[in-house]
Parts: sequence; C-alpha cells; structure tokens
Amino acid sequence: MAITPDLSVDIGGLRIKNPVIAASGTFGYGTELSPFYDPSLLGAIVVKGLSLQPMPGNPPPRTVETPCGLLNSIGLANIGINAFIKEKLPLLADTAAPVIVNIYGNSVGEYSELAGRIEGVDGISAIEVNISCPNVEKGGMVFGTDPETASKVTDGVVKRTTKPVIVKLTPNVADIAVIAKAVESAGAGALSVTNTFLGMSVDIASRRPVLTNVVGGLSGPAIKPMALYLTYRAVEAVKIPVIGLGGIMNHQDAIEFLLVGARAIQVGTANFINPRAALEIVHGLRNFCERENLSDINHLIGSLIKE
Amino acid sequence: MAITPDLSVDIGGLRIKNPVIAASGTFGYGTELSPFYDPSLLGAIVVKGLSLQPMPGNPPPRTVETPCGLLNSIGLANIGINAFIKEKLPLLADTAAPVIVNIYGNSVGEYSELAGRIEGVDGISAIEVNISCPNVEKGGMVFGTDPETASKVTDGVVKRTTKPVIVKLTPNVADIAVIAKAVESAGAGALSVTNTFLGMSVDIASRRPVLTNVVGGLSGPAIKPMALYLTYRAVEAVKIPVIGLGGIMNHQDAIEFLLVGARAIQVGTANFINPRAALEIVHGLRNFCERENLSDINHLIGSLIKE
Amino acid sequence: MIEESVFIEFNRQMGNDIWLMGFRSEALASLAKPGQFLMIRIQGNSQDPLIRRPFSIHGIGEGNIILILYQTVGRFTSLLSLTRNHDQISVIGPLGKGFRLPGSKQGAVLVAGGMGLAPMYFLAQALPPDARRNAKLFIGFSTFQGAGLIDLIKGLGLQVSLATEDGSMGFTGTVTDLFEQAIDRDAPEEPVIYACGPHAMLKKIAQKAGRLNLTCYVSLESYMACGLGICLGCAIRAARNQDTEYYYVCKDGPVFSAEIIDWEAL
Amino acid sequence: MIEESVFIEFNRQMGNDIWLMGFRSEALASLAKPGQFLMIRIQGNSQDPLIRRPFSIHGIGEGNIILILYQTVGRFTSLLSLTRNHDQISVIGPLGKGFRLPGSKQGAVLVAGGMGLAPMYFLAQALPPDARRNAKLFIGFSTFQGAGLIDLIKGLGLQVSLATEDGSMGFTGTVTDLFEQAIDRDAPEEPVIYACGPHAMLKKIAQKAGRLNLTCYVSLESYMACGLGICLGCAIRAARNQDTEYYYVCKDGPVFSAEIIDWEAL
Ligand SMILES: Cc1cc2nc3c(=O)[nH]c(=O)nc-3n(C[C@H](O)[C@H](O)[C@H](O)COP(=O)(O)OP(=O)(O)OC[C@H]3O[C@@H](n4cnc5c(N)ncnc54)[C@H](O)[C@@H]3O)c2cc1C
Ligand SMILES: Cc1cc2nc3c(=O)[nH]c(=O)nc-3n(C[C@H](O)[C@H](O)[C@H](O)COP(=O)(O)OP(=O)(O)OC[C@H]3O[C@@H](n4cnc5c(N)ncnc54)[C@H](O)[C@@H]3O)c2cc1C
Ligand SMILES: Cc1cc2nc3c(=O)[nH]c(=O)nc-3n(C[C@H](O)[C@H](O)[C@H](O)COP(=O)(O)O)c2cc1C
Ligand SMILES: Cc1cc2nc3c(=O)[nH]c(=O)nc-3n(C[C@H](O)[C@H](O)[C@H](O)COP(=O)(O)O)c2cc1C
Ligand code: FES
Ligand code: FES
Repeated sequence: MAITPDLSVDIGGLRIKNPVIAASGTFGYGTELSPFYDPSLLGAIVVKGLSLQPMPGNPPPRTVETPCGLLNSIGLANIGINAFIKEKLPLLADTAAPVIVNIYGNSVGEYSELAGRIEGVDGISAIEVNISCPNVEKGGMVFGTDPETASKVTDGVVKRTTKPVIVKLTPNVADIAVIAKAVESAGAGALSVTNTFLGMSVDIASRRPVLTNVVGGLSGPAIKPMALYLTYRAVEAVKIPVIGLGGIMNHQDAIEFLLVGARAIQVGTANFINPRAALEIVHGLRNFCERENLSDINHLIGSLIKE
Repeated sequence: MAITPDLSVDIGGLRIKNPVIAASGTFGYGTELSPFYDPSLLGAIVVKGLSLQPMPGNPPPRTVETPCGLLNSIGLANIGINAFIKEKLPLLADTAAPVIVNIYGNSVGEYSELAGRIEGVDGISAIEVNISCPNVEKGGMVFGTDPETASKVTDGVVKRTTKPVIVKLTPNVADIAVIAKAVESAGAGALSVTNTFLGMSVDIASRRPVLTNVVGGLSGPAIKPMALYLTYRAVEAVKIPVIGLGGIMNHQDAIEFLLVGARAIQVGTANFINPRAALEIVHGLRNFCERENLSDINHLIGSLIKE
Repeated sequence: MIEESVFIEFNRQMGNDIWLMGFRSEALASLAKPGQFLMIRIQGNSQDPLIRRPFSIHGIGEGNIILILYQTVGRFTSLLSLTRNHDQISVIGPLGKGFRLPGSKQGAVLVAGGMGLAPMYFLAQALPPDARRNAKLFIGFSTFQGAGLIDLIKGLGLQVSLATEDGSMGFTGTVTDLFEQAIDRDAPEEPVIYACGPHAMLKKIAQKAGRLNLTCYVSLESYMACGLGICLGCAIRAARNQDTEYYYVCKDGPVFSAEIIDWEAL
Repeated sequence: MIEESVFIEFNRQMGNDIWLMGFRSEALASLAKPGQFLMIRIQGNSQDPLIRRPFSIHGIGEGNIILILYQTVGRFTSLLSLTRNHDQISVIGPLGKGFRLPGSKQGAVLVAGGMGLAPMYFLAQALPPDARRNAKLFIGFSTFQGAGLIDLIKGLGLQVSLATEDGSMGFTGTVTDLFEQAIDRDAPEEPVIYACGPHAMLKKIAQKAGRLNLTCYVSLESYMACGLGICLGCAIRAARNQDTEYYYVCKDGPVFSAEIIDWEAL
C-alpha cells in the first residue's frame, strides 16, 4: 500500500505544505503563471523584489543566454511596495500558498522601513531580504558581502516585523559560512542560498558588452554545482533552516539540495523554460518519497551519506 | 591584399608568438596531445601542477559532468618536480612553444623551494603559481583567498627565480581586484584568471556526493560568463598583463576575453572535448584579425566599447 | 495561453536561410491572433540552448496547422532547421498583443523587412476579403531569397512589391525607400501601416507615418527570457509623454502603436 | 590515435535498451585492437552534454564498419539512440591498451556481464579460427534482451552460454555463477579468462581466477573526462604490491591483468 508522504516543512517559523517555492524575480507578482497551474499548489511564492519606490530598471538589453545559464541585469525593476500591496496582493487573496515578499533597499533604513510597511499587511506570510542583488550599484552587493552590514540589515528588518524573516545571501563571497553566521546571529529565521553569480558577456561583432549594465547575475543549470556546494556550506554553518536554490530544473536537482540539508528549495530560471517546472517538482518529490517509502520528507533532508 | 597579422603578445616578460596557451591540468605534461597536432604551434604550454614530492591524488571518482561544466577533484596528482624535469621535460625539447611550469606547495617555503629547483633548468620559460586550487585541503585555497598570504607566496617565488612569474588566482573570493593588486605589488609579472569554481554534485540514487572528495572545481562553458567578468575586473585593477581563462571553447570565446583586456588566454576543459581546440583557436584568431584588418592582435586586446 | 508539446509536421527550406515549419494545434489555431507569438523550445535531453526563443505565428494552414517562418541566424534556429517530421517541440502561446485590424473604411499597408515578413501572412489572412484585395505588402530583403516565399503570401491575393538591396529582384534598394516612394505616390485612403523588421527600418517607417499623420503599428523585438511577463527582461523605452519609462515587449507588445515608442533609445 | 568526424551508417535497436551502431572508418579499422575504446561526441550546436563518453569498439564489420554496442542508461546514450543515418559524431581512438590474445596453446574463456559484452565480439573476431571454435563465452543479463544480440556473436562460431538473473532465458542466475560452475566442471587447458562487466562481477571472477591460478584480464570502467591521459581523472587503485598507488583506466587500461588491481577499493 502506497503511503501518502508528508511533504510539509518549517522554514524559520513558516510552515509550508511542500518544500517547493517559486523564486523572486522569476514568478512575477504571483499570478502570471496561473494559466498553467494553480500557484496554490506550491509550498510558497516569493514575489519580485520590491523597493520603497517604484523602479524602472536598467536600460535594455537586460538578459542574455550563456552556456546552460541566463545572465540578467534587470536592475530590480518593480512597481514599488505600495503599488504591490494595493494592486497585486489582492489578486493573490485566493491563492492558498503563502506569499513571501522579497525586499531590497538602498540603505539599512530603507530595509527597516519596507519591513514596517509590510508588518500590518494580511496576506504576506514572510519577508525575504535580498542583500545580494548584483545589479543595482548601491543595492544588494554592498550589504551581502560584508558580515557586519549584513547583520545590520537583518537586525533592522527583524526589529520591525513579527513575520518570519528569510535572508537571501549572495554567492560572491570568499566564504558564505561567515555571512550565514552573522545573519543568523542578527536574528534571521532562515536563509536562502543563493542569489545569482556575477557574470558578463561580450558581443564580439559590436565589441560591446551584451548587457547595457555590463555586468549581470548568472542563474540556471550552469550554477547548480556551485549553488549546491554553497547550500551545503551554509547548512553546516548555521542552525536555522536553509532554503537552497540555483539551477534547479527538476525534482532530481531538488533532491540533491534536500540531501545536503536544504529545508526547502526555490525554483527560479526553470519557470522560464518550463512554466510548470515548480509544480512538476512538487509531484516529482511526492513520487520519489512514495517510491522510497519515506513517510516524511524531513527524513530525506540532510540525509547525505559521507564517510 | 590580406595582411599577415602579428599575433604575438608579451605576458610579463615572456613574449609568445600567439596568445593561446594550454591550461594546467588539461594538457598533461605537454606531449599527450601530439598525435593531434604539434604543440609548438601554440603560444605556450602550461604543464600539470607540480609539487616537491609526487602526489597520488584523490580517491576516485574524481570527475563528473554538470550542465555545460566539468567538476573535478583530481587532488593535484602529479609525478613531482624532479621526475618532471628528468623524465618529461626532455620530451619537450623539440617543442618550440615555451613551457610554463605550474607549481603548488603546502607552505610558502615549498613554493620558494619549487621556484629554486626550476631556476637553473633550461627549457622552462616561466612559472605559473597556483595559489587557487580548491582540491587539496592545505593547498591553494588557503593562499589564494587571503591577500597577505598570496603576496607572501608570490614574493617567495619571485625572490628565487629570474624567470617570469605568473600567479594564477582563485575565483572564490569576494573581490578579485584585492588579491590581484596584492599579488602585483608582491612582484608578479602576470596573472592568470581564473582557476575553477567550488562546486558539488550528489548522486541521488546512492545519496552520496559523486566525488569522493565531496567538493570539486568547476570548469568548462558553464563558468565562462563569470570568468570573463573576473578577467575584466582584474584587468581594471592591475597594470601587469592578465591571462584570461575559464570556459573558452572556441576563438569567439577567446575574443571575448581579449576584448575585456586579457593579454592572452588559456584553453582548459576544451582540450578534452576537442583535442584540437587550442590550435583551432589560434587559427580562428588569425582569421578574425585578417577579416577585421587588424595588423596586430594587441589592437584587439582591451578594445571593448563601453559608454 | 497554453503550453503544448507538438510534433513537427513539416520543416521546409524556403530560401537561402529561411525555413517554414508547421505543426498541428487546435488550441493555438483557435486562440491565436495576428501579431502574437510563441516561445519555442526543442524537446530533448539537452539544456543547451536553455532559453526558449520567440517566433511570430506566421499563419494558420488547413487542419489547424500552425506555421512558423524563421531564419537561421544562430544556434537555436540552426538546431530548429535540423529537426525533422515527428520531432517534438514545446510551444507556449499565443503570447502578447497582436495587430489591431483596420477599420472597415481603412486600407492596410504592410511593410516587412526581412523576417519582418513572419507575422504579415497571418495578418493578411485575417483581413476581410475586400480589405485583403486592396491591401499592399512591401517586402525587402538584402538579397532575393527565391520565389517560394513571395508566392505563398501573394496567394492570399494582396498586392505585393519586392525590394532587394542588391537588386537581385524587384526594386533596388531598401523596403523603406520602396514604401516611402509608394506611399507618396499613391496612398490608399486612410491607410493603416503595419510594419515589422529591423529597428532601424521601423524607425524610418514610424517617422514617415508620423509626418503623414498616419496610424502605424510596429512589431518590435527584444531579447526575451520568458515571454510571459515575469522576467522583466524585454524592456523597451516608452516615448517621453507616456506614463511609464519602459514597456515590456512580451506583454505590452510585440505590436505597439508607433507613437508611444521612444525611437531614439532603440 | 585519431580524431574523426564520421557519419552514422546504421543505429539499430537490438534489445530492450541495447543498440548497435555502425560507422565507416578505414583508419580506425586498421588501427584498432580488441579491448580498445573510443571517446564519442555527438556533433552539433549544443554544449550539453559536454564531455565525451567512452565506448568499447564492439567489432569491425565488412567495409571498415566500426561497430558500437551500447545501452541507453542516461542522457548521452539516450541522445545517441536518437541519432539517425547520416547524423555526424566525432570519435577519438583507438584508445587504451587492449586485450592480450591467448598463446597458441591457451584456451579463451570470455565472461560478459550485461554491456560487458561490448568488447567481446571484437576479441572473438581477433582469435585465430581454431581458438575461436574452442572459445567459450558466458553472457549474463538481468533479463533476456532478445535473440539478436546473442545470435550475432554466436555467428562467430564460439560456444555461447547465457544466464539471466530472472530466468527469462538460459541459466537462471548470474553469469558469475554460470562461469564458476562451468570452469569447475570443464575448464579448457590453460585457459585465459577475459572478463568485462560490473565491478562486483569482475571482482568475483578475478577472485575465482586467483584461486585457480589462472591468467585473467579484466576490462574496467571509470569516469573519463578525456580518455587521453591528460585529466588524471580515471584513477583506480593498484594492488598494494604495485609500484604506483593509482592506475589510469584510459591509458594503463581499460584492460588490466586482474592481479594488479586493488579489488577491495573498487
Ligand atoms: C516577438 C518576436 C517574434 C519573433 N518572430 C520571429 C519569426 O517569426 N521568425 C524569425 O526567424 N525570428 C523571429 N524572431 C527572432 C528570433 O527570436 C531570433 O532570431 C532567435 O531567437 C535567434 O535565436 P538563435 O539561437 O538562432 O540566435 P542567437 O545566436 O542566439 O542570436 C541571434 C540573434 O537573435 C536574438 N535572440 C536570441 N535569443 C533571443 C531571445 N530569447 N529573444 C529575442 N531575441 C533573441 C539575439 O539577440 C541576436 O540578435 C522574433 C523575435 C521576437 C522578440
Ligand atoms: C572504457 C569504457 C568502455 C565502455 N564501453 C561501453 C560500451 O561499449 N557500451 C556501453 O553501453 N557502455 C560502455 N561504457 C559505459 C558508457 O561510457 C556509459 O554508459 C556512458 O558514458 C553513459 O553516459 P550517459 O550520459 O548515457 O549516462 P549518465 O547519466 O551520464 O551516467 C550513467 C552512468 O554512466 C557513467 N558515465 C557517464 N559518463 C561517463 C564517462 N564520461 N566515463 C565513464 N562513465 C561515464 C556514470 O558514471 C553512470 O554510472 C564504457 C565505459 C568505459 C569507461
Ligand atoms: C530575471 C531574474 C530576476 C530576478 N530577480 C530577483 C529579485 O528581484 N530578487 C531576488 O532576490 N532575486 C532575484 N533573482 C534571483 C533568483 O531569485 C534566484 O536566486 C537565482 O536566479 C538563482 O536561481 P535559479 O538558478 O533557479 O534561477 C532573479 C533572477 C532572474 C533570473
Ligand atoms: C582535470 C583538471 C585538472 C586541473 N589541474 C590543474 C592544475 O594542476 N593546476 C592548475 O593551476 N589548474 C588546474 N586546473 C584548472 C585549469 O587550468 C583551468 O584554470 C580551469 O579548468 C578553468 O578553465 P577551463 O574552463 O578552460 O577548463 C585543472 C582543471 C581541470 C579540469
Ligand atoms: S520576456 Fe520576460 S518579461 Fe518579457
Ligand atoms: S580519462 Fe582523463 S586521464 Fe583518463
């Protein structure tokens, strides 16, 4: 008799029914992929990164393919936190998956202020703090590479909210364990590992950088081995849950992250390639647990065998 | 009338007839690919990383494919500097391409000692110092991520040799410019950017890391956008020549690196995929210069247009 | 908007580097409007190329055959040209906002630069019979690509004029020159201009239309990672007087009214 | 050792998941020895899969046809099974050290576990007619893969015995059991054992051969990134008494004398 595996996990105070989360910037404001499936079926949804003011983003071109990867310099284009709460959040009212709001600011104060704006708002289940975006000059990069600044941002957000706080780290550091620990001490409830890797592409015909912004963030299958290693490192370094992401395209990839100890995973670029990717990963994980006779997906998490 | 472009470049005191160099660890001891072409046709050859004592390397599996990439944990297996000089170097006597010896040690002293052993030896044109290998626990990683240690190693080598010294950097740092400058100040004649990125792969059937060493170094097309960015950063940071590498598979890729300012490029993993890759890149660069009416490849180098 | 895995029914070379592909899809045939596009991926065991590529819906043939007209310009399109009958591709669509058809009194002038021809066949198909007979199509190529391509759309009954830059067939010069001369000489009454092609060409057409105060729709291109409005990659700058800084080609377009675009920024 | 771009002449399914492919190469036909292998890449516009894959030379057919027998176990082999006549692959070879043929007085015993069959056909082809007639081949599969595969090698005239683990054909059990029973019952004079298959199987064969003091060659597998001796990836541990810690399967092997391998480490 087939068991019905329990897929639910806890990510720093937020219980989600399965460990598959749509990643920020790759799932719009949460409803765009509804023609393909009901987003309620996911563990959670992280919406596009939001700032205090609406942001137009970088001049195009903003994206370009690289081998097994995608380079982007969107420049954190977004409609701003207020418009999101007013116009987009109501559209998510019927969505049974928790909505996580991804925020970024240009100063520690802006992060706190964003947390403050969100605090009273129903329908937002957690905050993901982007301290890692490589695209905006005064943005994430500065915060995410220095343990002290990263703590300050975290602390500022934690103090202004009762919602679970997830801090999303940048991979562009010498040792992610250092930042992970700093952010944990500052009160983060969970970590997301990892944001995009800095990269560049040149058009040899025009002799120009392909992206107007010159530098972009690399995502997709190309980064999977590196993201998996960083997740593994972060899991070793901290006690709070780690959400793994980077190049996850299917349930097999997701299982690799769970095995090294990720409590949940996020699906980013895969949404572009296969709009049903995240849902298929939920199904794939369920089938895998059934086949392997796992009654609880938590038994899979961190069960990597090393000797 | 077609011009015959001058492809020669100077990399920190070593003049090479074209900017295409075979990368360490991917060209054996220099003669293994001779069945496919005469290695004399390359700008230079970097041999497998050598240590004072022969090293057996890591237990297998040591390699695994990832999306558009190759993960390796060879563990710097090598026959040792003495055996190389005695047994392998003579086989290279007829090779008209300069031989660059890649070295790594477990201490600053070992690096200097290696440089000392090489100093008197004819047929070795330059030293490439690997301060960046992520595979051996006490090896490169430690040296390459700390500017002070990196300088010490460089200084130790420079003091013991009259040959040009190239320092090969690790990408696994927050800002490669910092290390690049430190190593330049310590007397390096040129930089190689970059070595492999830390990565990991898990076999979900056995629930074990695929590599016995758990962690490996990622190379191949997957890393190209990141390696290109790091090369660009390093070129901006220092005055000494930068040799670019990471995922270069063909002459188009090579041109991207030259455009951002690499004085020469190295071909690594591509040698496995297409054993004639490095030679084809030489031809491709020559044809490109002819088509673009470039009499000197130095006119291409660093000619990226930004505004 | 659907995602479907379909089998290729045919994939035929139509010119030097231009191919016509067809696959059957009842759903797309019933949903699609001229000017809309699909995001296509070749099914298989490879993750390179990774990103889907956008292609206009060229038209709809008998038996719900969806037509794609494409040029081999790079890796993806080369791979696509190598696919054979019964190979599988995944398509997402119909995407974006299509062309607004001309009013009953308006005449249609279609201007296609190179692969800008792609959406024009479907637009022509959608015109009412009368409008179609009176519609003019100007096509330009750098060099003649063979008669097959032109005959296909001529078969719909519109008035087709061809320009080639090297003079290998038809008018010698760009399609812009051809269009400008023709519109000055003998413009239909209340013409609506539909243009698709390289941005430099569209800019000229838009400027001409502006000077003549004619309605002009352009179909634009932009690098698309998703085609679904979620990556925010496909930005193009809006004209200064618009209430946004950027439009997104995949959801606000690909067809835009020419006057809302910032042509200087393109 | 050469690198060649060749066209596939045929690619035929031989069993549930086993395929036989052939391509023409005069150079390889004249250079190759049984037990040697090729590094193969599918030509095209994709960098995924990236790394070449190693395949034994299965044999050489009329007209310099190089045969490859392969099982679809993953991405590369699945893609390979989808290639068709006139598709192009790039091959590097012949690589590695092959089998040492038996002396004129020695009898050959071939033991193949699953795809371990791959190099055995070529080995059988290379045996002198007499030795071939007296040679014994033991093949084991987990389940019967159809008669075609077996008939092919039977056609060379050796004595073939088949084992299937599920008993769907021939002896019920592993090829190791079959081999051990047979060699105890009626071993040829001075037999030389040639074995290829999963490492667990080879270990048992090697141990049995060791106990009986028989010469035994095994063809081993290891993950190969280059196949050319330059990456130093394909290490396997040497027996303690050897003067090296690791052998490299691509250049020291893939065929090894069983006693120089550290079977505990495999
Ligand atoms: C809305 C829209 C409709 C289109 N319709 C057609 C059509 O009907 N027929 C046709 O032949 N072409 C059409 N194109 C262009 C087509 O998408 C590109 O030719 C194709 O993506 C090239 O891919 P490649 O790998 O062969 O070339 P590459 O080598 O990748 O690039 C060649 C060129 O194609 C562009 N390109 C590559 N990838 C994308 C992408 N994901 N999005 C947009 N542009 C890209 C590049 O910027 C470059 O200029 C359309 C583009 C858009 C945006
Ligand atoms: C010397 C040698 C000769 C071989 N001869 C044959 C043969 O004649 N017929 C046959 O069917 N198979 C043969 N193999 C095995 C064959 O190489 C693998 O089945 C093939 O590489 C699988 O690739 P994949 O992408 O389909 O599978 P994957 O999904 O990549 O992996 C499936 C299995 O294949 C192994 N494998 C993958 N890549 C490699 C590689 N580069 N080198 C070694 N192993 C790899 C993996 O470790 C894994 O166990 C041989 C292997 C070696 C080392
Ligand atoms: C187009 C695009 C936009 C993104 N926008 C954001 C963002 O607004 N905030 C954020 O924290 N991460 C953003 N990311 C990063 C992703 O959430 C994710 O961390 C990264 O892409 C790696 O995962 P993947 O390989 O699965 O895509 C973006 C990624 C892409 C590709
Ligand atoms: C199998 C393998 C072995 C390597 N061994 C060495 C080494 O001994 N010393 C070193 O400095 N770099 C070594 N490298 C790193 C390469 O020289 C190169 O820096 C890296 O692979 C990136 O380039 P690529 O993407 O072109 O391969 C090795 C790389 C590979 C794949
Ligand atoms: S292509 Fe992603 S938003 Fe338009
Ligand atoms: S596979 Fe590279 S050395 Fe053997």
